[in-house]
Amino acid sequence: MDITLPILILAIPFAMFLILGIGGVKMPRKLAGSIGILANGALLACCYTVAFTYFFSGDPLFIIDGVRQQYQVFDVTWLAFTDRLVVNIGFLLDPICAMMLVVISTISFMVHLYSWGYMEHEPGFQRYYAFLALFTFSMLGLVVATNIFQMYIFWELVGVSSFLLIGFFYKLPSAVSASKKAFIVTRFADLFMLIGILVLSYYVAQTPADGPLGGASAFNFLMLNSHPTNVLASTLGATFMGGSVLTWAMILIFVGGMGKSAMLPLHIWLPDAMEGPTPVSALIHAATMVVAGVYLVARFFPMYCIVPDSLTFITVVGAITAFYAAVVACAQIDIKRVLAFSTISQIAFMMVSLGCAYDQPIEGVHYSGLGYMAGMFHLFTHAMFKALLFLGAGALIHAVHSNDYTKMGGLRKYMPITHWTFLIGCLAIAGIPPFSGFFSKDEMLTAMYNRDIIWGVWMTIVAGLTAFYMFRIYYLIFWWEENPEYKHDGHKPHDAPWQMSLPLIILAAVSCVAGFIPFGEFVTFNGEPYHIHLEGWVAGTSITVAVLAIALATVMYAKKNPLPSKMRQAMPGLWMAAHKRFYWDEIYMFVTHKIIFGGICRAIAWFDRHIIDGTMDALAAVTNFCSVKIKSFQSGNVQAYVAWYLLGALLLGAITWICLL
Amino acid sequence: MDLEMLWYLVPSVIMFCAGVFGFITRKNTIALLLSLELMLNAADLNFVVFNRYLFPGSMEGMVFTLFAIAIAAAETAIAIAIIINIYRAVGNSDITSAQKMKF
Amino acid sequence: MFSNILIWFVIVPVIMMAGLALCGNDNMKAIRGVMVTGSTALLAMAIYLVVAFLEMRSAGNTDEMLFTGSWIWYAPLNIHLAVGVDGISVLMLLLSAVIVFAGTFASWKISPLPKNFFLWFALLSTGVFGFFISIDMFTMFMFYEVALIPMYLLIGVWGTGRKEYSAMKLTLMLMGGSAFLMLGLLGIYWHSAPEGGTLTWNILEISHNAAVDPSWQRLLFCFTFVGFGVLGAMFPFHTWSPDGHACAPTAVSMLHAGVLMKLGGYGCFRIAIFLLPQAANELAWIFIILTGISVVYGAFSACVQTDLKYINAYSSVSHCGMVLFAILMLNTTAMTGAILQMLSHGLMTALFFALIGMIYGRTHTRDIRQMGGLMQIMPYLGVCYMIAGFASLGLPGLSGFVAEMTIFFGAFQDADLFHRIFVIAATTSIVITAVYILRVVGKLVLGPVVDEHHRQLTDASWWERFSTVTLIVCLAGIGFFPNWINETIQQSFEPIVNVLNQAI
Amino acid sequence: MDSVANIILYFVVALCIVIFSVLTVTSRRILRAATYLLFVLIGVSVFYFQLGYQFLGAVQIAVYAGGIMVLFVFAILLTHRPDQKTGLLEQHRRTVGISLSVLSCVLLLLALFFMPLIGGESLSASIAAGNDITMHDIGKAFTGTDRFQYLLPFEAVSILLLSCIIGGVVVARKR
Repeated sequence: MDITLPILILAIPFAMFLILGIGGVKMPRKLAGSIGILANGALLACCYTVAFTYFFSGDPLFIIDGVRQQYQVFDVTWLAFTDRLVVNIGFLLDPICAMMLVVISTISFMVHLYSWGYMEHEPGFQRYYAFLALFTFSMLGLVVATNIFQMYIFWELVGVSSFLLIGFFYKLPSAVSASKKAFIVTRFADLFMLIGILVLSYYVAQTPADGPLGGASAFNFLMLNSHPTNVLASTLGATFMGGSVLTWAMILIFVGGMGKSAMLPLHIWLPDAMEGPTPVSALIHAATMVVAGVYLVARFFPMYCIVPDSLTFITVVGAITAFYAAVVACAQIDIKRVLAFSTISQIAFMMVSLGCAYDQPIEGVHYSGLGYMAGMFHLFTHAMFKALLFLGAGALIHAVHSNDYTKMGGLRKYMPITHWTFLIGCLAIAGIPPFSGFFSKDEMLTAMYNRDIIWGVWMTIVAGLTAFYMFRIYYLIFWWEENPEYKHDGHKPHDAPWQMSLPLIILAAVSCVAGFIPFGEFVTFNGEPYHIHLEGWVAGTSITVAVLAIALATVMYAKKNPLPSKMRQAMPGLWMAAHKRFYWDEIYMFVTHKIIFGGICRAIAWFDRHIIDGTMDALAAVTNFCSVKIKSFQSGNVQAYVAWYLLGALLLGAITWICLL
Repeated sequence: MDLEMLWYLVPSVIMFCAGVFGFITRKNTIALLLSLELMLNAADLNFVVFNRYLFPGSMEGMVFTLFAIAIAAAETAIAIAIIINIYRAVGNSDITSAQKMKF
Repeated sequence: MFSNILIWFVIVPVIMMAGLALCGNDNMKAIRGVMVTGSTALLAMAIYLVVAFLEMRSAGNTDEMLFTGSWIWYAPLNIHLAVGVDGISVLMLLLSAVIVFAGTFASWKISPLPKNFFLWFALLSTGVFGFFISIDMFTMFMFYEVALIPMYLLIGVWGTGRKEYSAMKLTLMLMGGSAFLMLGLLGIYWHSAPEGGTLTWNILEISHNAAVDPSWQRLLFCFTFVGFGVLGAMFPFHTWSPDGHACAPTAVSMLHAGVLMKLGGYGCFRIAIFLLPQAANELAWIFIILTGISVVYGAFSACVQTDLKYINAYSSVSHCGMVLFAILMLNTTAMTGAILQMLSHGLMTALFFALIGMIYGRTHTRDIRQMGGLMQIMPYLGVCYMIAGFASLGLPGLSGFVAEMTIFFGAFQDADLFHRIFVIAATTSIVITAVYILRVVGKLVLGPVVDEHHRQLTDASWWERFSTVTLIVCLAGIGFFPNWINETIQQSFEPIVNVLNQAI
Repeated sequence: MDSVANIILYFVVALCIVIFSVLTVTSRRILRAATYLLFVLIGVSVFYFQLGYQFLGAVQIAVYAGGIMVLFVFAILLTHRPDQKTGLLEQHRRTVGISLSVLSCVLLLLALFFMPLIGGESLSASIAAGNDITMHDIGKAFTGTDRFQYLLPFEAVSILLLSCIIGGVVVARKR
């Protein structure tokens, strides 16, 4: 395959970053914006061409006998630690990568376009586009990574672009602290990922150079994924605290994914990250970066399968997170926070789905890897409708100048486009056919029921909660009671300009039809096509639950009524706890500020200044003290000198004599 | 009865110790110088005596004494010049009054 | 003698000093002219040297040291002026040249006594260059001392704050270190001829003869490692670093943190480990503990400091601790990482100190509580500070990441529990580094403007831009294309690691 | 076997030296102390003569007794009233001085008497063993550069004396 397009995919956004980052200050904002959007359009074309070529060309590089192949377009050495541990930078083309290329470039383009309207009056417009380009570059580099280390490199880069974009309004202390929090929490998770990579690569590099794991790179996905048993064998049965070393390595690597994908207990940064501009939330914190954890697990799926304990871990973490986030989302006021927790919940859904995709036949039916396909499908659909919801929220915030639903209400009359697109998004995420979310969620639930009925029931409840809280904010924003302030002239909210509405309409259209894509034909865990068919009872259950939840939301929130506040008063503790996100932030604040900063850091700094430095100063003081004492011998009194001299001479003489005797 | 080397060394020792005593206890700078001359002479005498008894064939001890005498003369001259200066400055020649240049 | 390019690295600074001596006391044009010409010449020579070195290597020259030369200096003690470079010293020379170059521009408006400042500055660089070209322990030590002494005056006269105290503390502690070092070097010298041959100071000869008696090696290893370790800010001998850096003028901080602290790390492997391999294998654990503590301890200390320079000084303790830590892992990869870390830390800290100097020159405070929102006032400096910060916390694409990763992957090759624990402890420093860097960036660069008077301040001038851009380009250069440097260093470590492996 | 006259001379001179040196340092009238010192110096020169170093004895009398003592006397006359007694130091200083000097004297004498000394033969034998030192020999010793010749120290001393003269003039000059 020609490598021009893959190189362009990485080069265009990076070049944009440099051009807009260095030269942007001197550019008029219109120029900078149009350069950004045009370049992104070119990028979109490249990505679509590559993905299209991969899926439909039928080239034997990509598909052999109906089985999709993984293909390294290029893979060049970047840094060689040892003969075996070589870091390459490359471009791996396979189904999930091609799918991600489509998702990233689409959402990125939508966001670029949308920002043209949304960010029009913000200072630093050029900088904003530069950062978007940097993010796009890093995210594309992450998904095309040929090896875990390349992924780690771009993993860090998306972290920093996320930091820069969350802190875009850098004059606001809240934005600065949110960006710091996001970076440090994900960095903390990345530490575990790094240790995981260290462990994994250490054992792989220990294998014989001519074995199946030989060759230059112990990081390579293709090599590791095609020989998971050899990798397991390379650890020679080494165990640590009851688990095999490989299990630990894979769990540690997954912890990195937990950080990026905001799984419990590392989720605390994502709600705060909503301080960033809303289009950024749509791009990074809903559609692309936060699914990096899911992508990581999918990318390493054969390796996770070889150590099923790690998949169980993923499932448990995902299930707890999904439920937790769904409950919290029911009690948030800030609409972006609701969407953030909804994102956490949905990503956790994908995680559970991946965790349940373990290749295991049940009752004779081979559901191998259904969860994998379903998780990826949901990743795809979720990216579309969640970006839609965020961009819709952005349009609302743009109109109302507030993030809280208490300042909204009854907006459907004023903002019809936003209303309808938002409704489509809500229906999609609630899992109502024929919108896209229904199909992907149904497949996921099927996979979970197949794995274990507990996961199925648990996640069905989460799905019900999802439908409830989404329609809760939908009603509170668009129905409920009209905010009296709208009556005043000049405050009348209205639909956003076309740059913002167009992406909403496109994404809404995609959300309507994406469910009919035969996704199983394109992405499965082993490349063989899988024909999606609806499991009747699963679909029935989930639709019933969703409809019931929507009905409950309608009863409670469609019109202004005292029911919600009654419920709130009925369970004040629960509501407060959920509203405060079960006090996770407070716990973290306590641990970081009181224990780490106040305890460890201050203690060490004190120790350094007083004990270590004090010792040095004390040495100097002792020397000084002694010299002051000795100084008085040098009195300038010659007679005293003679006396001392004589005494010394006498002593020496006496000693000599005694020795001679 | 022979005049042995020891015989000459004993007065020399007493001279030296008298000089030491004088140097430590006297207050007057000229007295200090006198004590110094005593000690120097004791040392000179020793040089000569050792030269005579131990190395009668050579004359290094004597030559050394000659130099010592010359240098003692120079030293005394300068010292007395300084003492007179001190006297001019403070009105007496006590060593306790010449402490301004200490440190 | 003068046909050897290496000698010119010492001669050029001396010529610079002579030129400065001829300048008028306040003739800034002439002084700057001399300094810029000299430092540009040094930079050009260093680049030429790197290119020539790589050409010779690729032409198949596999000698341990290239460009060697040796001239007798004091025959009775067999002291030579022996020079030679391998890949590591070549890169260190390049680093020094870059930092001297950037330092010249960073101290464009130094006052008072500009001429004397640059005189001492040139003397300092003489010492630094001399150290890196030497392969004779005696001249190495001599140049080391030459580099240390000007520091006292440079801090004591041109510094800020408690400068006399800090200058004295720095000088005394480093001198204390070099006393140990002297003992160690003398010991190696006296044991340099096992079968009664001529005693020698030449590093290569001593190593080829495998000369030093194993029973003596332990003591000498401790002496030399501690001696160089003091300069490398090894715990608990690091406290000169915060005070010294805090009080030093900009260019001196740059050169000191950027190059002089690297002398410590360089000496550690070039002398302590290369010449005393048995002891290195046996006793590395002691120093692994100390340097491991340095890494984490420096990072934690940096978290609560409020003075910008203190933060960077503690950060240097952490990063330089990482250098020594990696060297002690005694394998090629980790040691390569150590050199990369030296280069990276040198450039990055130089950039940091340059920026802090520029900010201090405007706001007249280094307390982060009294500043804020500099991005709105001086965006250029703010952006540069963020880049330096990202380099420090190991962002891919800048050199810090490459260095740290090489160290971690190298250090992880030792499979026993002791090493594992310390490696994992050391990796945590990347999180703590992120914490304190972002704390400063968030407070200083971002956020609201704290002091309204600061709004009148100006952004960087052209020479400041020039100085910072030079450093940033180098940082990004290593970060983007690390492999050629990596290979050059790895090649040079082969003989050292071979010696170590034979000594087990 | 030394002649009785020599022995008697020795005892007289030794007694003289011991008594006058003690008097020199104990007398509180400085001019008297100087006079006692003169006697000691003359006694020492007698010893030199007795030991066979006539030139040295002569130099001792000429330089010390003749030159230095005159300087002392001048200085004393310049800085003291005729009946002036010199002041005393504090008591403890004198105690220290006495004890130290007595102690060292005892120690040295003990050492002299109890340590084995070589060269115990008589004075006459020693004088007989050496050559007569003529002025010629001394002159040669001071004007050559060979082994046992002292041109360099001699010149050095002459420069020292010159500088001493200049120094004396400069220091004592009225400002």
